[in-house]
Amino acid sequence: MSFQILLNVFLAFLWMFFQMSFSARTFIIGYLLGLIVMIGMRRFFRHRFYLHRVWAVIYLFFLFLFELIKANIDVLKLVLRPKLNMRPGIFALETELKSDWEITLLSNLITLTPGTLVIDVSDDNKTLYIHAIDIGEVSEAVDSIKNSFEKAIMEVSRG
Amino acid sequence: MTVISDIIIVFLLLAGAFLSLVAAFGVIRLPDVYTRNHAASKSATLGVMFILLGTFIFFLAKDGFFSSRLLLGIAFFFITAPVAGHLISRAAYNSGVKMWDKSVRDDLKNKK
Amino acid sequence: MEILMCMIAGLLFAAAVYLMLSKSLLRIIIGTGLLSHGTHLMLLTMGGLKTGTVPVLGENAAAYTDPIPQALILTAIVISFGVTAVFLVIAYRAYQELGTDNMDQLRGTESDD
Amino acid sequence: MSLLHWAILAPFILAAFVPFVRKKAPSIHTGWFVFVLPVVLFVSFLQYLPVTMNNDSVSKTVSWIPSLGIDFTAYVDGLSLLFVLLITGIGALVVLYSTYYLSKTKESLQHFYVYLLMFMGAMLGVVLSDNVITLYMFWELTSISSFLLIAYWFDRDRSRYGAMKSMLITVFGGLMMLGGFAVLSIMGGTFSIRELAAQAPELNNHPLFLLAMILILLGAFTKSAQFPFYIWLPDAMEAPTPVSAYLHSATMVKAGIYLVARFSPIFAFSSYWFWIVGAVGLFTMVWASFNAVKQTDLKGILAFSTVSQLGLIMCLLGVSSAALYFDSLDDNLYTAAVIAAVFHLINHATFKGSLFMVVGIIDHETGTRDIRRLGGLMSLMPVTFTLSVIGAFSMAGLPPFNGFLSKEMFFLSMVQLTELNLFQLETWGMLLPVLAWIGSVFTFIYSIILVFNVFGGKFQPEKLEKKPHEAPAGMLISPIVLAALVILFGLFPNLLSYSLIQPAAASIVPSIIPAGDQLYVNIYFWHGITVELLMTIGVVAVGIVLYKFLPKWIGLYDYFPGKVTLNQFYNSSLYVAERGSNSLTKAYMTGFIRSYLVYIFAFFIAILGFTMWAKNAFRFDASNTAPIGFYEAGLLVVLCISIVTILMAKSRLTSIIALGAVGYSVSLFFVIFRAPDLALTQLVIETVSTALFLLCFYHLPKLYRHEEKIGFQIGNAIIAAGVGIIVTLIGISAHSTKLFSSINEYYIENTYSKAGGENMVNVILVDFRGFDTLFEISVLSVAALGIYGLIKLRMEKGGEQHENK
Amino acid sequence: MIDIALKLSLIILAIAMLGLVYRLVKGPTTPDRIVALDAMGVNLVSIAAVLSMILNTSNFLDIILLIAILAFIGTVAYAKFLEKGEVIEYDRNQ
Amino acid sequence: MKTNDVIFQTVAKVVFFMIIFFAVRIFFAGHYYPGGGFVGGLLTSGAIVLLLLAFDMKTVKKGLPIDFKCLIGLGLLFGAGTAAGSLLFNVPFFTHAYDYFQLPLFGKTSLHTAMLFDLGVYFVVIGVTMTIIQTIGESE
Amino acid sequence: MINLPILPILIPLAAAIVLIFLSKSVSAQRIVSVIASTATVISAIIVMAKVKSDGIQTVDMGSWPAPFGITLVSDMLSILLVLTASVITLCVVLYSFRSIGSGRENFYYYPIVQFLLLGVNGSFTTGDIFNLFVFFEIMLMSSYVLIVIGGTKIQLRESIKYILVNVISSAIFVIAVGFLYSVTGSLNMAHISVRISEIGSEPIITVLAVLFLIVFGLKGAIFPLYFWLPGSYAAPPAPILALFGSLLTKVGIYAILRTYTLFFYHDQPFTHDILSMLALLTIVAGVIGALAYRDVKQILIYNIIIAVGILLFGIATMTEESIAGTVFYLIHDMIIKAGLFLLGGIMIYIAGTSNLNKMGGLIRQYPSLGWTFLLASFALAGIPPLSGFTGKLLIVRSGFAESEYVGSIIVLLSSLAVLYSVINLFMAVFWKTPETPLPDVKKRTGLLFVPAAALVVLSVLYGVGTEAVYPYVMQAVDALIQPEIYIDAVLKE
Repeated sequence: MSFQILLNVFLAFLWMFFQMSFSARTFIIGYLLGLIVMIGMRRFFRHRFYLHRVWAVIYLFFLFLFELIKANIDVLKLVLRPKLNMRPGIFALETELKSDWEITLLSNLITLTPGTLVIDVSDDNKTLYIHAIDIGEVSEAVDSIKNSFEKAIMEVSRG
Repeated sequence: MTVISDIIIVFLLLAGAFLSLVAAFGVIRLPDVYTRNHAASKSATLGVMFILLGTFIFFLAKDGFFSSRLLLGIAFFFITAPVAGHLISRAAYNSGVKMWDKSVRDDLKNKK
Repeated sequence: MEILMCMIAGLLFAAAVYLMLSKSLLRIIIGTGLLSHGTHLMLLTMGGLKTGTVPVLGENAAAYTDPIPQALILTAIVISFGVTAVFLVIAYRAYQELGTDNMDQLRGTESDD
Repeated sequence: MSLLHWAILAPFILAAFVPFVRKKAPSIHTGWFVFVLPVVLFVSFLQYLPVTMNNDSVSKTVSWIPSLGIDFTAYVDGLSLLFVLLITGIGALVVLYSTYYLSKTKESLQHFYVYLLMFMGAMLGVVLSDNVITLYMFWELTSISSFLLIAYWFDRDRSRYGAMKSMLITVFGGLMMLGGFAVLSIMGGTFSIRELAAQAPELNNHPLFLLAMILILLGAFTKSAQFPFYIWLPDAMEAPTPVSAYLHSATMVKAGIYLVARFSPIFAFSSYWFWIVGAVGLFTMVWASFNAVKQTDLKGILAFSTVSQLGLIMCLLGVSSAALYFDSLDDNLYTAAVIAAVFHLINHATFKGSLFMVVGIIDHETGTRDIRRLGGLMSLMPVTFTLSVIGAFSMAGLPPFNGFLSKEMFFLSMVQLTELNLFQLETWGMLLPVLAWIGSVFTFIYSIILVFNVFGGKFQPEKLEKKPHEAPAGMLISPIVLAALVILFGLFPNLLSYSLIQPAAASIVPSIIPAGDQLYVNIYFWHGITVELLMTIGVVAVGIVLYKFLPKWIGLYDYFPGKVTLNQFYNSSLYVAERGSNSLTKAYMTGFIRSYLVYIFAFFIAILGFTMWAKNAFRFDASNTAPIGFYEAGLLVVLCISIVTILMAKSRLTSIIALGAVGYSVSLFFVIFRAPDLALTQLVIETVSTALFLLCFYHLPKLYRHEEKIGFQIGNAIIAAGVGIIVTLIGISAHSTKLFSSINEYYIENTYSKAGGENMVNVILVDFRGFDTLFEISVLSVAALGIYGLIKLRMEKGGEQHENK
Repeated sequence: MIDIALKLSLIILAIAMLGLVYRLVKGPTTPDRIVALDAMGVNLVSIAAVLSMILNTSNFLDIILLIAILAFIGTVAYAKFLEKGEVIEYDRNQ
Repeated sequence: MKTNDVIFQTVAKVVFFMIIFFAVRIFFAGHYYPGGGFVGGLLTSGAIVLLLLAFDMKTVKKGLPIDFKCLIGLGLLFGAGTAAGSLLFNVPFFTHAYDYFQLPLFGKTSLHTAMLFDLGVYFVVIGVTMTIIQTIGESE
Repeated sequence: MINLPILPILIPLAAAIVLIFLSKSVSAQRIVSVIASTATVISAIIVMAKVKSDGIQTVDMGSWPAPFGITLVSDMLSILLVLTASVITLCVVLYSFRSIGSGRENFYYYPIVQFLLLGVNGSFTTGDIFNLFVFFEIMLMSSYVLIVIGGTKIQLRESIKYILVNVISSAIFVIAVGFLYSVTGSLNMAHISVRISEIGSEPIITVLAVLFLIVFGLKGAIFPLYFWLPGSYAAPPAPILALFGSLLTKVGIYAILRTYTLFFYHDQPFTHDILSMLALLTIVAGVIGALAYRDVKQILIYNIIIAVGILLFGIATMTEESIAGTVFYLIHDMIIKAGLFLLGGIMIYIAGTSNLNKMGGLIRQYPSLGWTFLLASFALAGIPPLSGFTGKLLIVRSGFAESEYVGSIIVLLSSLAVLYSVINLFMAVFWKTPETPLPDVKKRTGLLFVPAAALVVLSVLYGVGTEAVYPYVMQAVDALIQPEIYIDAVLKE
């Protein structure tokens, strides 16, 4: 992937040389042109084209934003409800994600989503301990996290 | 243009302020530090992001001033707020703060 | 506002003095912190408040706030930071060596050594 | 530099070589090298005799600090010359005597002679200086050399005690004298004695006149051991005997006499002068002679006798001011007092010098000076006995010795005073001769004791440390010379009259001598049966009777309680000074920082409050102020809450957090008051400080309030409130009196055009006032280096602490 | 309209701030205070943003980011202090 | 006690660069906008502190092998040197000079000796704060 | 070279920077320190010659004209004090080689000494009231570090008090500057003087005068504000104590002298009465303290307070003569105090204690030390022709001339007390038979003794050569008595 980006940058510079103009604008134009050329040539690359990953990131971001807003509404409801009827607790979540990046991303997302907050990570980076504000449906929560976030992140990193 | 931007700004501002208030309310009302942390790390973060966005638009609309620092600020909150929440909760847990007595489960107790 | 700020500075001074007169070293150091806040606010007040815009050119303003007190305060802030740091470390070391932060036990007259 | 100056400096120069000589030639007694100098000086100063006999004077000036009018002016007139000859003459004899008295192997002679030469030079300086400042300089130098000489055997506690005592008292006098000189110089505009004397009439009417006189007299009285300052002299007898003979009877103590004589032309018109000098002198004479009788130490007797004799001379000088009221010289009886004073001065030097040396011999040969252990030495030490008889009888005022003559003149002057209608003498006049007579009776008694208790009576060898025998010849030379002089002057007083006494007296009372005229001095041995002769006879008669019945009335002294003596006063005042200041200091230097802060803040409140009140400085002008917005108000609330939290906090974390809250509120104030740079800096600094607090105070114990009592807290609160109010009031007043426009206009105009920046605050910081910033970061650097050293360097655990105990 | 909204939001924020101050003072545990403090930092950012709009100057925008950074570092430091008793470890693997 | 700080460490790495960039910006903007060497320096050391928090002293020392005490000296040298440069031109101490230059990539830029001075401040501040923090941190 | 007056400040700064880099090598630090201190002395001499020939030298920092930028003003008073301070520092640095210990040497002792000198010289030279604060702070910060460096128990304990008091005084200083700025709208001292003289005596100015008196009095250790001094100064080792005793309080006095002659002279009946009253109380307090202790350091320290009182009295009298006396005495006191403290340090080093009751008998093994100390004692007491005399004479004389009889006599008597205390010290240390006999082996004190003795010799020369110094002092006095000279030189009107 880094090779692809480097190539793209190189193309952008090439464009700048051709244009004999060294402003940022020329660079951006060159970059976009390079991108287009590279999209056209994408089957020649051994890995998947990196724009795919960019798309995955954007997807993740919106997913995230959406979850965040949902989380806020939840908290809102919870806080404004006259009576506190909730059952908080900590549950463990096994994750398939490996690298530091992925785990960080996942736990950040978890923390920002409804009713969950990562408290600790096991030393072997395999288990996340999550505090849930209402632990009623743990399996449900685990499933939703596994389905949405973990997958989206894998999409970004493994792609 | 100005009207639209004004409306957006006002909305963002009020929403942000409201969220902050909710966060504060949560911090006051919720029973233990973990639950409070939920309120703080979610609502407050979103609230401030709204307000920053509003400010960003404000200056963009008024002066045409593209404040990268505000965007940077939003991103910064996005990245750091959950980490801060996480660290606080962990610290609380490790320093032995009890959970609310109605809490039902604690998997962390038998952490490997 | 200036009158009010003078009072606030005075309040900070009073609180600082009160803390300094107490026996706990930590309270004394906190007192010095309050003291420097008080001086800075007082200095700012002396320059006149809100008489213009931020002293940065290009704000198409007719009048600017007096920049001199601000510059002076900046210097003073930095210096008092240095002093506070040294003071803190000395307190910390003193506690290590002498085993107390009670000023009464830190007396020691000049003659005994 | 004239010869005169070299003469004054010669002793100092020689002194510099003494240690060298002592080292290079240890086998020869250093005294011999030193001996040359006074002899040479004596001879060379004799050349001035013709000058002074003509009532002329010589003066040579070397500038020292001309800008301040301080010059080194050497001035020889009759009075100075008299003293110079005394100093060098007796000096030569004393040095000669000391070569035998001090062992060249056991004693550290280099010190002795250095001090002695220093003294000699200083004394010459005193009597030859015309400038009061140089006079003062040499004056103090005599005190110092006397101090060093008294403490010559510094291992002895008594030596150090005596040295300190003499130093304290004489330096005290010297300082007062300096004050007097300063006042005189203000009055007369000059430091020169002659120029001052020339303005005597104007000075007499000056409001500061009395002050100057008293201050100068204090100097004279302390130096000359007058009542009540005489107490140092008996203790000064711890010095080696040659020193006692030289400094403490013949020369140094006469410096006070010299001073009084020297300043007579300026002060003597005043009745204060007459009474103060006369009365103090007379009283000293009586008191000291009375006390001398009870002494058991030979040198003690001599010390008191010296005091008494000095009192006598002082008294004569005082009463001589009466002479100034009579214009005509011929029938002016009162010049007799002056002449008597000068004459007795010489006489005293001779007989007392010889007596001291005799005592030194006795001490040297018997190992004691206690008259209770001595006795019957007449046969063992015949020469010494003869010498002591001559000296003591002269002292007692018996013919045919010189003391008789001057004593007669003293009586004469006293009797004459009773006939005077001046200075309220008609009421108090009779006291003078009576007291003089009483004093003389005691003088007679102790003189007799001196001779007969030592040389007469029973020989008690068991009480002596060594077997006494006659002193070596060399040691006897000096006393013999002096004793010879005693007789010589007694028989031929007019040897001195024209050469020394008359010029000296003329310098003391110049105003009564008309231009071109001279004071004529003629001293007769026989006046016929006069009052004074009768008085002398009475003295002898009563004296002998009292001496015979001495054991009967010696108990009288017990009625003078020991606790109230001046010595006790001196000791206890020193004790009180040390103890008292110690306990006083302990009382306020508590070591509690709180006490110091309370003093400081109390002073702050008191003096500023007083100033505000006295100057009516409070101003209130709210016209030029900004309105109070609601965010400011809110912020103020936050600030106040935080402050209260700090004050009330029970845990350290709470206090630290609350302090942080105050800091952040302040930075919000900076935002509101349009100071972005400040806000930025304050925010960061506040955070870092808070972090530092946490870092350091993790290691400290829990914040507990140390059981502060409520009274303690209220006291603190009152002081705190006071400080706060004062600061507020001054702040408001200062803000309400903006008298000038600020210089900030310049910055606003030039920030862009000349400094090439837009952010004024930053431009001020790095450019307009960048100099501040350079040193501000230096402060930070020092702080950092200091913290580094502070934490890393722990000296008490390792070595390197030789100085830190 | 904006003016009113600004003032209104400022008031709301101030109320929120006071609430947090309550939590800060009340505690009861130190982590509670840290939570409150963290939220206060975030709130402070909002206030600064609103203030810079009220004062109509972009000069304070730096402060916003600054506060955010400091609040983060501060929170982290507090948390670590609470958890480990020291803020900076010399060697965490010991 | 030992904890697994993987989340914190990862984020700290990112945030570190953000803060550093921000600090540099604040530093360079000083002459024209609020900021300057002082705040810039403090922020930079804030970034380093963040690393210290997330990792430990040993790691950070390995990663940033700087003797901060020498950095203080260096900063002072910059500060005093800039000021003393005016001695060479025989103008009063501390006289600054500036001019506008056309630079590639940056465009029209003013180069100002005051910037050098500010750089000195920047270094000193970093040196000071880091010296203090390191020293206290090591004092255990 | 128009930048001459900056040199005595710049050289120590440069030296300090170099020394920071050299922290590993003690010998290199020593060499650099000596070279730098010598260079500072030389530069000060050059500036002095320049001031003598061409009048007051000013440098407008950054070429900004006078009331706007910071102006350094080397008038004769400043440069005389700068020279004295530099000489003293040179001697102290030399003295430190053998006494301060390699621990401190490795931990930035030398650079901090240079910073201290820089602060002192700067305080003497600056013509800007806020800049004065900054220089005060650098001086104080160095002194905080010096007082505590080594970290012994007593040092730690006393430094807390020292810092606390100075923090308070700095705070008051800042607000006082703020008030002054509010009233006069300027920071340049000459400019302030011009502006104040335009309005004459305004009550608030008097209040500010008193406020500044408190600020400087805390530094200068005048009567009710000196309590912190004896304890704090007793803590550090001798060379540091010498620096403190000779320089720090004098900076406070200098500041009082400068401000009270330059701009706070409009309400003399009030302010100077307060001054003279405080002066006399200071003397009395110092005397009481000097008599109270039997400890080398304490006795010498209380003598500082006595000297402060005398100087203050000279300022309070405020005539040409008294100011001349004050200047004379100020320089004298700096030199002789440094010398005495260094000598005292040697004595403590030899005896291993500073308690007089435990000392004694040093004269036999260390005669030159003893006599030098005695000479210094006499100089301290103001015995002519040694250095203290001229100043004291002028002060006393002008005191009498201004009808301050009691004050003058107290000043005179204080000399007696000074003499008593130091002679007592001398006798106890050198003459008294010690309780435990001294070891036969003589400690090597040569390198310690030379710089100390050099200071004493300097003091003697200063006293004897008063005439040579006189024109310099009078030039200093002229600028003090006639502020116009100073103002004209600064504002170049």
